[in-house]
Amino acid sequence: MKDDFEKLLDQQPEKEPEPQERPALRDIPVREELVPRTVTAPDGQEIRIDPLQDYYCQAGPTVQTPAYTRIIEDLFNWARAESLWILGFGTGCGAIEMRPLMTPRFDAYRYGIQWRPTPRQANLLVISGYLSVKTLKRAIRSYEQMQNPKYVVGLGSCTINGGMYWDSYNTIKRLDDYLPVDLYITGCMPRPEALLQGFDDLKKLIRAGKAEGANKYAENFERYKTNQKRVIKDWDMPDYSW
Amino acid sequence: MQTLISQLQTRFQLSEFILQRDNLAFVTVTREQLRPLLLHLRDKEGFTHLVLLTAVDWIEDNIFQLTYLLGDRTAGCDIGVRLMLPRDVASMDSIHDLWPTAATYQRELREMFGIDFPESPRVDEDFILEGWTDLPPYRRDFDTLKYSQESYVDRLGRETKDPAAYMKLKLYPDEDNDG
Amino acid sequence: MSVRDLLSPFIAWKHLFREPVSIRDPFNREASERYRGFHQNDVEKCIGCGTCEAICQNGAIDMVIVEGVEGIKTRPGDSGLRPRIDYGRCCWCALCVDVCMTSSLTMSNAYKWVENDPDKFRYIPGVDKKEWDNVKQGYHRPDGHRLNAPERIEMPELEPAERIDSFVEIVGGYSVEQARLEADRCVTCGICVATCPTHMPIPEYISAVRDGDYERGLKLLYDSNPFSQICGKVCTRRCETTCAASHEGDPIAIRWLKRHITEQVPYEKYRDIIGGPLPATGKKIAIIGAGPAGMTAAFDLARKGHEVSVYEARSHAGGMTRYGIPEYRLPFETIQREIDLIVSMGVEMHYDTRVGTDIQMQQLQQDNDAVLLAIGLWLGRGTRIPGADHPHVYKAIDLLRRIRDGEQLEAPKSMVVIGGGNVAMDIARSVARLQKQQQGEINVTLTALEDKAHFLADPVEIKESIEEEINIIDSRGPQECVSDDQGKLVGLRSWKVLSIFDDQHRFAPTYDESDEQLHPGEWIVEAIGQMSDVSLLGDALTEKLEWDRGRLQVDDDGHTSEPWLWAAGDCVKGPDIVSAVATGHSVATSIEAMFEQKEAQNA
Amino acid sequence: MADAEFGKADRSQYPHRRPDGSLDIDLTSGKYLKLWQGPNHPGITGNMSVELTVCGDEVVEGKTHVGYLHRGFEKLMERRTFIQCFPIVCRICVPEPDFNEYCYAAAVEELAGLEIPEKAKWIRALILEMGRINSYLMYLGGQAGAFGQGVIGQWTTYARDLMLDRFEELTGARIYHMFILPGGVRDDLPEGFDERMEQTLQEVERTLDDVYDTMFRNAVFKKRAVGLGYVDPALVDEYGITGPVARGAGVARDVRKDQPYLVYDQLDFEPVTGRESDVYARADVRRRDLLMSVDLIRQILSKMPHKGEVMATLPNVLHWKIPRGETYIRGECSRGEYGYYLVTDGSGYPRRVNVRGPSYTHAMALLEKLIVNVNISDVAGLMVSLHTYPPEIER
Repeated sequence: MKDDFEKLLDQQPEKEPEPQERPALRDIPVREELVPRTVTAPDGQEIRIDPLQDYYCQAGPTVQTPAYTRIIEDLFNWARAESLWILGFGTGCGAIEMRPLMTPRFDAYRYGIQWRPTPRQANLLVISGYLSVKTLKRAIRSYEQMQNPKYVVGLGSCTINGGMYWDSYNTIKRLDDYLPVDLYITGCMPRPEALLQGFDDLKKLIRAGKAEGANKYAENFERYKTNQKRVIKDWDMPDYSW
Repeated sequence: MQTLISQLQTRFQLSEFILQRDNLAFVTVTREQLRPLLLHLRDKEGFTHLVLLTAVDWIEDNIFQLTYLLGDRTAGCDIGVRLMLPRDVASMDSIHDLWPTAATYQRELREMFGIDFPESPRVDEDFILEGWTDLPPYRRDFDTLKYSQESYVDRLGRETKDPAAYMKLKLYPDEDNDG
Repeated sequence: MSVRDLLSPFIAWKHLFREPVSIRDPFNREASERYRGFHQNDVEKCIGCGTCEAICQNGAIDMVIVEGVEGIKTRPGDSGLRPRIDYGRCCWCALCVDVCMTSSLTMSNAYKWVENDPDKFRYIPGVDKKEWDNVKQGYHRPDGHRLNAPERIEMPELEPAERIDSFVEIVGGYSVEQARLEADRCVTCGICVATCPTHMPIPEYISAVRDGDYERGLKLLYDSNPFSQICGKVCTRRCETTCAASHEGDPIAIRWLKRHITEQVPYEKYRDIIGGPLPATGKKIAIIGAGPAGMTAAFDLARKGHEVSVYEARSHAGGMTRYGIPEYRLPFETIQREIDLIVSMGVEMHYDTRVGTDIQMQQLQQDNDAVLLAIGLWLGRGTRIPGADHPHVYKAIDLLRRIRDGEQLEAPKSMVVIGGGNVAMDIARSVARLQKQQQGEINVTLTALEDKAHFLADPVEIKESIEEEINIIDSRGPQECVSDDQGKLVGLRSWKVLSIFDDQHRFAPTYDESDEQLHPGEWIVEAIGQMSDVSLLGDALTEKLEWDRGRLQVDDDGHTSEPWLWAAGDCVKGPDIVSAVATGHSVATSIEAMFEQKEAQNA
Repeated sequence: MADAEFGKADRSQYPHRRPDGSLDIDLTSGKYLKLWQGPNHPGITGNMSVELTVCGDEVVEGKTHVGYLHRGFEKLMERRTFIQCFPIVCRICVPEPDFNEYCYAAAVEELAGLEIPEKAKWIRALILEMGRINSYLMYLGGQAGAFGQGVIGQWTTYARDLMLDRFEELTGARIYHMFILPGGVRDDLPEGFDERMEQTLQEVERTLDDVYDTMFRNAVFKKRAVGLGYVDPALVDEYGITGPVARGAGVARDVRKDQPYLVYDQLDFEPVTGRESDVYARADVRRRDLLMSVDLIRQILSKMPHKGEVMATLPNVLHWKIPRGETYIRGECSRGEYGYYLVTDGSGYPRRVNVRGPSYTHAMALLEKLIVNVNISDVAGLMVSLHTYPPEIER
């Protein structure tokens, strides 16, 4: 049996099933505020704006190469590992165990882990459980707005294979189809101790230079976008904005 | 509760009522009776609290059942007013002017069941779903497992065996095992 | 707003002097005693019934093949599969633990598992080694917390005092409500199906009982067993010994539920539900012996449209069910209903026709496309101890037949039965009834080589025998049938058995000769086994056929070394009604396949 | 409110109302700004968002957007058997999952005609009160945090975690306990539970003393919370307001008293009410309600029968069918009336389950009403004071 199973795994890249497009039963109207329009400035100048475009930061992601010497890269990785700043985006129920983690009982701060309220300051996105399609859209944007180097941790069984919402019409099943995941912590939901263990393992990965999720995302950008757009039917945002 | 029901029955000619327990009853009304009955219950009988408004899809009978659950919090009893709506012309009068919160329930019913409530505020706006293009998901003819399998990819490597079939295959390999 | 409001918050400063509340080493903190952590499975205890898979609302459990691991093998009562859990699905609700039929599945209090490969979160507890395999703490199903009823619904039965003086059927049958409750206990795992020789669709017909859809149930029964009414009463029910529910409670009363279905459908409707025969094919088959095997084959072949003739030496059909099983277990009426149904499929019956005497084997071979030998085991084996040739030393099978044939036997004052199988119980209890009717006193002694725990008889039979005042003496080796000076039989002399088998598991009993007893009896009945009477074959054919230690050698389908001759039933499989049915089916399939093959060659 | 005038927008800039009641907001005019608060925002309760239209730093219109946590529970339950629904319901409300378990179990028991053992009722009540304490502790941290007092959350989360330890030893899980199932509860109290519970309760009380001094008697908190988010008692019925929000407005409504369930008729308590009906009053009602729960737990532990079954005999759950019927079960959770409307059709699956969470009315219609004319910085505090958990809105 083990052999069969391994065979199946080997076949995975080629056997990746293509989900068939379901015919749309209704059109999604473009929201009013997203329609391109002309605005008259107080001085009378007319400005044409397209809200779907982000004119300043729309360039695609790039692969970040390691520093030119090993020792510098190790130093960087050490620094990265010791300052895991989590984006305070509670995407699902797992977020509830974040609060004990960040308060005195478990005190993640002593391990260099803390919450940040904005993607710009964070380098770790924790997907705390299931992702509804509506949140997936926000999670993608939040992830893209985070600065490199950045990491994604999938928390709970929902991120691995759909968890208990495996038959729900509104939640994704495999997080790695849509975002590059560096680490998974199983549990429903994982206890704070398991989260700490996960972050500790992530640190080790970062130090070893193996947490290359962001680069994977840049390299396979097209694939990720295709997957994302397949489930997010009303894609009304730039393809990438940072 | 019993006296209230009999009063209501004489007043509104209600066809059917079920006393589920001492403090909860369900009555079935017609479309015309609904509004006067709700008003009467709210203003005269003390059922001032709209507990919930929801629908049940009886697809076999081609009916949507709307349930307006009203509560009398001082007397501690509830009455569920049920209304049967044909499934193919699913449209009902809004009651958001009686209870402003009803607008939220009606928005949800519009989105999840496809039952229209003309004139209800923001009833056509997206409420829970976003970019939904399929059947309203709470309808019984919408198959969530199928949708999920077609839209979101499962992890590979899962395979299971039926104990009965596997045992027959293993213990009686020569027998006809297609059954 | 006051000064107090400005100063009061500074109370927070007192926390400067408190002990820190942080857990010093959060990485090694143990979860509570009851914590529902990662799964453990005692694979030796697990039977792979898949009930955990059935209850899992997350589709997290797969039943996978783990052959080759020590202790796990596909065998009756164990599917050889084990649950594999996908931790990308599990929600740790422990319903699988609560429902586990053997309590093999439990949970440890381990909770940490981090991976960067998401495909690694699938494992077979107990087989894939994990560090929490031997953790003692964690969730185990609490006492008394059951998700299904462990106890069987009592079957209404006659009390010993009511039944002992008559041959009226003991068992009453379930009421609809009782049957529904009993059927409700079944977890639909299906590990019984493979154990049943004829693979009856047990979970399906039990679910028909649950739904109250008896016509569906009857159709399922007769598709796999034309002796369903009889099996519903006297089946040896191997299924119940492997039932998943038997590990932590009583097995499901599968036999009684089968009986319940046959009782609920009006007999007039049977034939319509089962369906009549296909158009005639012109093929002819002769079947020797109208017992379960022969009649099953007749039923199958007649339904296919073939012309079937059954030759029966006695005056009634049913074989051992008719002449070997006492009436208090199986009334004549049940047998007759079963036979009538089979005959109604277009089977031609020749009663009182003994092959070899009234009609010759060669004749059958010439007139038919195939011949089936289903002659059963009608010769009782003897002990060959001194004095066993006394006229009042009988073979159980002969006595039973005489009783069932309606002969007015005069029961002896006392009787000794040798043997611990079902036949021994049957004759002991039948004679006990005669004694009660004729003399008002029961005096029957039953001796056997085995100790009580290893009797071959059904435990229910033993229990009921004791209730009926049969004196059962175990571990006795018969030595002599003792007669007095007038030649009148006085009893059986026996020694205490020390062991039955030798080191090589060969039959070689040893005795304690100092422990000698005389069991008084005017009659002694030997019930130690039966064999076939193959004299009907004739010398030439006997010579041609292949034999294996006195038994006719057949292949898996019942085909003998002669292309036109099949054999089925007790004479090839040993005494068991449901096995006889199974061989009847396989012979019918084999004959049918032969016809098809011939047709294909001719075409 | 004179000192609060600072920073107020120029009233002449305000949009006027159209005859149908909606606001005439011309976004291109430059007077208004549309601001999304959430879903990724620290000042939001859970994963939801409010679409604010502001004029200056004052909100002129707010619209609640939910659905970020929608998993379709009500649909999923329609394809799960009655026992299979039991693990899934608790996920509807993370901080206080037990109410889902209780309401669902009670609804199933009522329709299936199942009587549960006496002791199971006491254990259920115990669990519900423990959950209420957890939820309130979390709320207090959130309410203080919304006004910038981070330290309260540090203390209350610690106290809550001690209570989670009690949950863990009783139920075998920290967050999703999955302990109350149709027919009773999984297991009896563990050995020595009472003493450990008493220690935890004392720690909770100690924490609350500190919270009282640093939060409720704090000039900053008072200044921000008093007068904010006034709910007219007349709105209580109109907007379906329940729980502490209604009690903060002086409407003494508590399901535990109005329609006693489980063993609440054998316990001695009075609903806690406030008067001012603002954020401060609601916070205070919750604080006192929390103390009442502490007292209730002590009562439950002392009055609970020592011996007895905790689980009724269930039919085989794998094919458990429940006759056709419908019912509604409610309970008083920390946010208000929690209810399950269950419809069965004689099959092995629920026909329809509708979950009525108190946030459904509080965070939608009520919040949209209260949010008008509130300063942007107070929006978070206002939302928290309605004690919103988005999953029970969208489920």
